[in-house]
Amino acid sequence: MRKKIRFQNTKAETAVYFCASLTGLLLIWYLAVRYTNLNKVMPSPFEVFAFVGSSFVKNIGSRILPFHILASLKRVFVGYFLACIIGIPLGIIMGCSRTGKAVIKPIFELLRPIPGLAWIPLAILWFGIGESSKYFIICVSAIVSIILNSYSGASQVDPILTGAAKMLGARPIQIFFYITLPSSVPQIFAGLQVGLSSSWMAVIAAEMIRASEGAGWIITTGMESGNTVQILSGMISIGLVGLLLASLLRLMERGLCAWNIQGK
Amino acid sequence: MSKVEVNHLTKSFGKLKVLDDISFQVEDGDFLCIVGPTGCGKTTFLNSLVKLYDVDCGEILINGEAVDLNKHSIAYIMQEYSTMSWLTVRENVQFGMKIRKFSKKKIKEKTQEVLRMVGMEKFADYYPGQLSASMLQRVSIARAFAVEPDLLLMDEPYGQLDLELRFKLEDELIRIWQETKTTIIFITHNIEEAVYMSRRIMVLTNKPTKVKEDFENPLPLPRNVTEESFVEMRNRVTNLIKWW
Amino acid sequence: MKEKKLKYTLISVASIAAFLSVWYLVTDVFHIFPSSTFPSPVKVAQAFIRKLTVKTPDGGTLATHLAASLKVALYGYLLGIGIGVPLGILMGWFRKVDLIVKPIFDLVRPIPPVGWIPLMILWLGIGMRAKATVIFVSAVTPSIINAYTGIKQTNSVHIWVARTFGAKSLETLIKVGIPSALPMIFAGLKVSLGASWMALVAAEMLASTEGLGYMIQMNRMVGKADNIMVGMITIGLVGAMLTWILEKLENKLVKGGRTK
Amino acid sequence: MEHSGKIKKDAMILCDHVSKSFVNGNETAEVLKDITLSVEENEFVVILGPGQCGKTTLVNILAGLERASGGEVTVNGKKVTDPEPERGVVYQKTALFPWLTVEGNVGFGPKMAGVPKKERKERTKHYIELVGLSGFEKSYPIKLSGGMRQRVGIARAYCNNPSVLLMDEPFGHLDAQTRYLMQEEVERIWSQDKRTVIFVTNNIEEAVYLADRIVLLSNCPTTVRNEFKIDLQRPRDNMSSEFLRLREEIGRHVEMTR
Repeated sequence: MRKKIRFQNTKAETAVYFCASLTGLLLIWYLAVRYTNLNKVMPSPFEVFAFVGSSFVKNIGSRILPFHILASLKRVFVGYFLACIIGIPLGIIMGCSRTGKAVIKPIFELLRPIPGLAWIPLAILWFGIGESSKYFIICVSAIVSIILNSYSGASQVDPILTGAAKMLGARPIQIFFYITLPSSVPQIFAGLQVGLSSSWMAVIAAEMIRASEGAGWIITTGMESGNTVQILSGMISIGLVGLLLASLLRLMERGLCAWNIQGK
Repeated sequence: MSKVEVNHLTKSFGKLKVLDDISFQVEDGDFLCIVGPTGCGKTTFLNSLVKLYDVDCGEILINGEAVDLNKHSIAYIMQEYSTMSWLTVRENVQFGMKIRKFSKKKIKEKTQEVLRMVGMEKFADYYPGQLSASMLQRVSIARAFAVEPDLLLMDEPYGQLDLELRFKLEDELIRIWQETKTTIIFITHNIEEAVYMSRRIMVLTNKPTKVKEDFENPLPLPRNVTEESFVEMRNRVTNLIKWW
Repeated sequence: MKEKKLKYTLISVASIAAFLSVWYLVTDVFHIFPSSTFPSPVKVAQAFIRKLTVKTPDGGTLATHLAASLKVALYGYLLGIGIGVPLGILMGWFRKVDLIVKPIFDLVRPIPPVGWIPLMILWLGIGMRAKATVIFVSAVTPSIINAYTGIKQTNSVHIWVARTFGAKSLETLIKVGIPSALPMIFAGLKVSLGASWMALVAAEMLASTEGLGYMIQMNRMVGKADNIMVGMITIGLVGAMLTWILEKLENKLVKGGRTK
Repeated sequence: MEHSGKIKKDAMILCDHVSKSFVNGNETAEVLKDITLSVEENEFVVILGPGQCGKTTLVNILAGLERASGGEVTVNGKKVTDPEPERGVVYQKTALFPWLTVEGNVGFGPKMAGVPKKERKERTKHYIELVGLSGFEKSYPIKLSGGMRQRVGIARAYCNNPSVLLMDEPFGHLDAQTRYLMQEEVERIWSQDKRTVIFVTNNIEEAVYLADRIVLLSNCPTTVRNEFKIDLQRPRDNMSSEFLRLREEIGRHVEMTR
């Protein structure tokens, strides 16, 4: 795309605005709590930050905050990993072989519209309230977008490229490994990105329904005890960890798909 | 119809100076072809002409006044296909006239006229997605002429087309130009195209771009690509550019 | 080519039939799983019919739950896209709005909609307002992102064409910006719909007295797996139907064969 | 200068009454009516034809990617049915593998054939130098200009050591100036490393500049209209009067004269 008419705003300007609106937001929050009756319902920002800070040392429930986050992360990674090992091959098989697609796609289309979280009651019934039901819920929530993107990646390989590979003497097996797989990597990563954010949401929901520790547990117990400070700090840490996970995955993608990035 | 004057036009992106003190004049109804090596800022030059880029210094006057997109009627045909895929051919052609706030009756008449001019009446209700590259380029030309522009800017509009289509569209443009007497500034890489169509040729240097040479093209229309005088003019321009 | 197509449709039909028959064999014929936790398709069908009229055990027929869910979901969804799409468009077009609003939006965005439920319940109780707010939050984010990206991806050649015809910034936005962003906006509407439907189920499971989410949660308490499945299938079906309606709308509105 | 009619049996490439028509729904569209031509070993033949007249279909048939409806194609004595490394193709859209570096692309053919690493490295290095891209081995196609991508395409085809090179309008998308440069490049590369070449284009100037012999195709459905022997001394100067006279004469035969 041609360069914008006006100069692209420099990095510095965006950073300045970011800090300005961040401090503005905190200021409004602080003033509103201090001078209006909002404080019955809402803690001041400093209380929240103090609580988050102290919870690195003081326990929430039976453990400190980082432990809760780690518990949630463990669940996410088990469920997400499961979704990847099952979802990516399924998607690629559907994308590459017509019979594979004819067999798998109808069943996938049947189960696809059911939201991941709707599986929670059944999961608890099947696997009890322990860890395995959470792994199941996370896997189900993430697998849909992983399958979909792997499928579209594998099925939309540029025919000119497969033609060129054939011309250079590549046999069908080689075409699969050297053409189909590499060219669908960016699309698979798109699926992984969406899958990761759905997993992070699913673990919070699962923990809110029934758990003894974890990020979701923090905000639910906060709700039950009416402790808004705990809820807000729980939400902030959930948000930060979610952001961290997404950017980690983006870093991995930049490493693997260096060939896909424009720029000189 | 309009006379274009450019005095000491200078433009740079950050430290990189792209246009360096360019001054020239285009008479009313003239057909000026601008030729230059790839990447010598021809497109930047055209964009600066119509204030799409803000210029470091220098002034651009049309009929004596500073360029103002609302007052002066200018049309711009670019190399990339600029037809809007969500509008039918008819709506694309009317796009400029609606912005210029032409009367309903005039829009209806003008649309019919320009579509006939480029031979696209049959495709009036098609969407760009259904048309070939040369048809799309014809739609942009029709859209440009519909607003009866004082000044028509064309940035290598036939760069991507097949040889035979390019010949046809060049002849068509000359015919329309003779009919409407619009002032045309036409940018191209292709020296043969410039010598074939222009009444005046301007050769630009490499970056930072200066006007190397600006001279009349006396060859009578219609021109024959193989005539001795044509080949001689073509050699002259090629030696001026020397980009390889 | 014709027989090839027929062959693949046959395989698809066969695979669905196999899926159902395996499910049936595993449950009713070989009793590998107790039917209370894993009912057979037949039992689920019976439960479906029964649930149409019977209120127990969750205090409402399928229709009343569905109506309650739809009301809340559409209320929150329409509010979410009604605010999200225009805000995304303005953020994408005007740099000033982008610089001010985007940072706040980027702060709030990483918190999954489900994370808002406890706060909303504490503030707004377990009534309709809390659930509608949660759904609003889950609908607004994708619509802002897609409208913003759609406008940012407007082809600058089209903007230049409009500008040279003398169109001012606002007129260019309306005549070029929005139409070329439409496919992306509709993609956003679909994502918002999915997110809202998901958030609704979660909100109803956590604190509600009616709705499909509440229904499957209650049935879990009493161990009625067949009702849970009925609830899940209904949620899936209605979700798919809403998406289908959105696609029909898109085909009509997005002209020039450019649907995403 | 006229169409020779008879074809020599022992030629490197032989097209014997090749025809091709596409069936969609109930009507059939005939693209190639009757193509009969022969190409000697290490001869540079240019197939010249107007816009859409099945030139790419002909290339695909010669390459073995598509089957002819009628007639027969033999290369090097063997009947052509499937793609073989013996025939290299250079595409208009370059068809480079975006995820492989220049080195990866050029060395792709030998890698598929299982050529040992050391020899493969040498061959790749040799052909990258031949097309003048040394120093760009590690860059990705997305970062290369149009002209450079075409050079990689040519190097990739050469590196697979084909006996026949099929070039399907390789410079169609390049701007006029890069096009002149690339024509000179092909001339230089071909004279250093001779192969039998079939070069397809719709540009008369390009044809006269590169060809030993030009085969002129008619509009759809395509047949061979006539052939022109170009015995100008190489490398040719497209400004010389002899060159322009030839170009004008061929131009008259092509339907699209001015």
